[in-house]
Amino acid sequence: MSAPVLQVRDLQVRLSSPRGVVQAVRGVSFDVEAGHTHGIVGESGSGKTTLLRAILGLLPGNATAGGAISVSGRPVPLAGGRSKAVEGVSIVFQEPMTALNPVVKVGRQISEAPRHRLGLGRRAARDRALELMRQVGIPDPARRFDSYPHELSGGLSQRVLIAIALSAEPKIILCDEPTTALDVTVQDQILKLFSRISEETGVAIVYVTHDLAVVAQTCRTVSVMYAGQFLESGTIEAVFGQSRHPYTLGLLGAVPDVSRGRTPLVAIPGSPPDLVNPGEGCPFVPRCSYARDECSHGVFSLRSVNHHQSTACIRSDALAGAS
Amino acid sequence: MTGGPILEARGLSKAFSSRRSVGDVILRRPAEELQALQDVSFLVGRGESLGIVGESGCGKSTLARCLVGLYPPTAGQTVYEGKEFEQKRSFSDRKKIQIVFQDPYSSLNARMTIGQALREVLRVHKVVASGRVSSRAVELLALVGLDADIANVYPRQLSGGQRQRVNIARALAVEPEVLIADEPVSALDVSIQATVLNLLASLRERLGLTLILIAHDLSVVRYLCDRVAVMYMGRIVEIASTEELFEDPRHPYTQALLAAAPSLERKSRDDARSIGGDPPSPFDLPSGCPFHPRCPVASDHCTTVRPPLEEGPGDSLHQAACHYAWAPPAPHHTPLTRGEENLR
Amino acid sequence: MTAVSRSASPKAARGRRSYSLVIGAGLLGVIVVLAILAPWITPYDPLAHDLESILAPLSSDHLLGTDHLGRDVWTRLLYAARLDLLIGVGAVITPFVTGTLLGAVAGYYGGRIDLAVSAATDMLFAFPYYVLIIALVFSLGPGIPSIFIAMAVVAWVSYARIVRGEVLSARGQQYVMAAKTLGYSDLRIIVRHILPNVITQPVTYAMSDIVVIIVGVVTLSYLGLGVPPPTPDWGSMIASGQSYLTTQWQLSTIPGIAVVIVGLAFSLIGDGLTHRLRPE
Amino acid sequence: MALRYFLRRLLRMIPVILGMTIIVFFMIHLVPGDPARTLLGPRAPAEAIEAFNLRWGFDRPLHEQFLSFLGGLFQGDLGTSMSYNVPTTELVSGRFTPTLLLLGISALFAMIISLPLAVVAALREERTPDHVVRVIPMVGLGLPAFWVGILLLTFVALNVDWLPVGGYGATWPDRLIAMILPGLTVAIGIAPFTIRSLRSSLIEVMEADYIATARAKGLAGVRVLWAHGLRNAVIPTVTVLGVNLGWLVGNTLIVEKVFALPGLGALMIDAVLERDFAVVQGMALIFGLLVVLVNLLADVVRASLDPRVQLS
Repeated sequence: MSAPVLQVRDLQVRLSSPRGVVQAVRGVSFDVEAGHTHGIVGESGSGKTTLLRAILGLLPGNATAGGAISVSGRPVPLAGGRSKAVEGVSIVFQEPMTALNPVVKVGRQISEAPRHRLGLGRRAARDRALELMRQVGIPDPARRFDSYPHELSGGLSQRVLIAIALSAEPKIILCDEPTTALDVTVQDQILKLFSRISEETGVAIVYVTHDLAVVAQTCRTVSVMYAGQFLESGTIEAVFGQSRHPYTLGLLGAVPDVSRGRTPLVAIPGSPPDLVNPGEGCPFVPRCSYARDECSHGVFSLRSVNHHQSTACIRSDALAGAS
Repeated sequence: MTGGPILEARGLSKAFSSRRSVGDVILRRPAEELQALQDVSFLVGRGESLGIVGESGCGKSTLARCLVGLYPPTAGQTVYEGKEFEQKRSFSDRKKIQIVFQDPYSSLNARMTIGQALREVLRVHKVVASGRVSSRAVELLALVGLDADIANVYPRQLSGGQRQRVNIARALAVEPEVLIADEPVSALDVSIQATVLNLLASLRERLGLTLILIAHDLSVVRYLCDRVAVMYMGRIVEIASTEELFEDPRHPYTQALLAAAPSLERKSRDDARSIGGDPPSPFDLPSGCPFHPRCPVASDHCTTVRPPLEEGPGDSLHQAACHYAWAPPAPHHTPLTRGEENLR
Repeated sequence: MTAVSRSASPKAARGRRSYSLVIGAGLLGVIVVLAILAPWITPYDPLAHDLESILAPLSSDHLLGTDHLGRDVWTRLLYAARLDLLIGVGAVITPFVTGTLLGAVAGYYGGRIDLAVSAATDMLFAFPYYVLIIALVFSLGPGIPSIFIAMAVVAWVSYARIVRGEVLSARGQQYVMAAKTLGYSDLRIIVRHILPNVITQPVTYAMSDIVVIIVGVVTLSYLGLGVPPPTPDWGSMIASGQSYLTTQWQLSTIPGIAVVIVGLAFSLIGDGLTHRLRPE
Repeated sequence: MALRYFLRRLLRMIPVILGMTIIVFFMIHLVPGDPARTLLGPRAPAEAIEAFNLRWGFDRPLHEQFLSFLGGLFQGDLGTSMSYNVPTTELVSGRFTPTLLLLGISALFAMIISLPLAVVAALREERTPDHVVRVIPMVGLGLPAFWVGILLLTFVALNVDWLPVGGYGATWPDRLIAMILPGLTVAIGIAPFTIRSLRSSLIEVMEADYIATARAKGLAGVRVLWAHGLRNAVIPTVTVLGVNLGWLVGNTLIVEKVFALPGLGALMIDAVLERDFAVVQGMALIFGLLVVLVNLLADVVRASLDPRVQLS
């Protein structure tokens, strides 16, 4: 096993707000190796976006963070505010239209990092940009170089964004719901592009989404995030096939799937906890049908149940046969 | 189709034109036109649930808004129990079809409590005697599984799922026979979606509602609908019973949609059927079959002649608008050559 | 998206802005009380000449000195506040109502009505504010009624523009579409549903409009087109004090500062209201 | 593309200008009462009034008067001054330069004042510098331009040797120096709008995803702010400047009077005070046209900054 490019250890992020301190990320640890694609599944408010911002070194000014993040062995500064972006980490956002600067030609946006950070000359930077555009499947790059973002379709914009992400020669690309705003047929193309890129360049991908099916299609491993914590982690087959956490099981039973017909859906009752005063114990307790008294006390963190999988549920044995 | 037909779309078309400025009017410059909906026809049976799927910009929301009378169609009619609605729908006709919108956050008036919103509908339509308005409002809340004390609360104090229930309750307040749900769960968190979908299913059963479900998500339609229509660039390209459509799609676009839809269970992808390119601009539709620039089986014929929506042999309920839907292309058929753009 | 990280700032802002509402209202309250109680606060008559004490410096007798006719500046300042505030607040009402209604109708119905209202606002808006006001006052003749009419003719345009834009975007919102599908009448939709949701904008704009009107009245008076002398008004006070500015700095400076303080009070109130009235 | 956009904007101005002409004419003519009485005084003899009406065409029906006014306009005739008995156009010539110069310099000053303040406020949002900057527009809105002008004249110009106490120089360097205080006065009037707009759009822009994209590229903070932040934030401010041009130009009117600049504004105010009917009418129209033209300029600037504009 090669050394992981991304290591996150016991990451804690608190965001101050007038209501109190929001504990957005509560003790998250994981590794991603080069060439791997790791999925993080969570609902809105689960802390997944804050987690990505922390890895990028772009936490907002009202954040305080603890724990450690390192990229290729070098630590990422966690101090809140305007820490310089971590070299080697790129991001692809959900809305390609808002993630591209509307008044700058797309070619210039792609060649900017090669020119101003990697120190290439004007010509060389342009050539590099054209090469990247070809790599992400933008037809007729020389013509598209001078386009403005509003002249491109959603799919093409997302390709441009991926080219920008690649332009800084990253070790890791973070993807924040990169296909949620796209049509299904275009989403399919972009997902394939991600797999090709990770194969060709060996870049590691962290793919954050709420869509279980997308993760199942793209990732090798997955973590399920809830209330700022990872509740379950492991290979796709293990986590989605033999889940060992009631929340994962609940999600799997609550979303309709194209391949399944009318298998009745079972909704998860209740709603996620308030992260201002989350209290101790397992965060899923109020919504969990397996919960016992002991679930409401103590600290819950991932422990491995087998080679492929770890869970935060202390009653995972009871679930072994449930899925 | 369950029961007889209750609602029919008869050749519905809707074009939008851009706003014209004073200068444009003086110069007699025509507005730009966008054909959002073109010649859409279908029948919905009483108590049936029909799904309408397609990608963004395919005209499905425009269709919903034409059906409820929000937009007057540029051509065609909405026929209800055999009678055409008038262009400007009458007060009592408005009640018959109701709609639940996608965005639970903007579909409620932020300045009214939930109770005020519900009582307003009941009063305006005189659904119940004025003394019964408040208790009926509480009954409606109970119908969608909400507590009575929700009535005193403003929308901002509710979660997305709760708001969507309120929207459903408000739509049901006028006792419509047809309920249209326009992307009812796409703005909701995944763990909440099931509660709203299950609510729609159970209401349909309990109240004998006819349901038209608009969605971009095939899985939602498959879960809830008896029949499904697939739309592309303002037209219906295929319509069939849910089972038929998912098991034996005939239109290459439907096939591509199904192939592209991510699923938990299917790990190996059906690459042969997936398509490249983006949907064309609605201002500048391709000639012939609107799908031909992206279609893997298109021929020269498809670039000039638009295929009509035709029934399959022996199955009058399965219709597709493709020259090759029921008769595969001849062996010497050469697919269109096209640029790199469409291949990758 | 960044929901978690961003939820922090608007609420913080809300707390602080209520602060600005309190300060603004307090400031305005003090000014209004002083203006109302003017006859009891000062022993002088704002119009009475006192040739014994012309251009008197600040003293305990004359808090802010006297002007070139020996009138007590502090007294005139208070009486001017009565008039200028009354004109400012009074002149805002008619344009607020007409502009809001016209804008709402134009935005909601679109079509020809909208074309007409938009054309009118575009054309009136093209004239510089002071050019319009001055031309109108010129043809109506100087005086307070002319000022009222001129302000009403000019100011409705801003309200119509603001409300039209807001209504136009509200018309595309789903709560309005929902109201339409429920068969509500246009009147009900505009009055009960749209206006309560868009009224914040014209209301907060009215606060700054009051300031603009007061500054306008003061400017007209300075030019000799506004409040006719000897009625006390901040503008004519500044004008008459201008010649003595190098020796008696307070004559022109103090009335100007009064205008600025009133302006600040209304701006603070407007700023606070923006956030207090926001539905979410 | 740019040229077509410009031409289209130009075409769209025609009905606006026509409408403005109507407004100006009727604003002056629909006044209650008799202009001759207003002008000559209530005790003027009847013959004088009749002669006056004949001389200025007030005896003719209103629509005829309007048509002859319009006809005159097409021949470049703005009417004849009642006080000087010369064509208004003659009075106007030579008065454009000071006004345009003042406008340009004020717009420049407004940007110079606004830019650093807005940047400081936006980058320190909700902290002390921001609170201070946020109060500036609130104070600025209530500042009467003439009062600021008077104070600057008395307390600055009188104490600084090289600044003239009003008036307009004979040579270009003198003229530019003469514009400093008036320009500053007008700029203080417009700055509340631009500071507020620039601050809020900069805050919005700096929270946009594309700023995060730019940061994630590893670019230096200054480059992100300049190439990605300000370039976008300035666009709405140009619009705000354009929309508030009426305010800006209106302030020059007053400021020209205070600083004794021989510009269009001073001419109009003098005409008002002398009750010179025709000149007031002509000047109102000229000012309207001026605003429309400068607005067009603002639109062209915006179009050159924002590639999305030309589409709409």
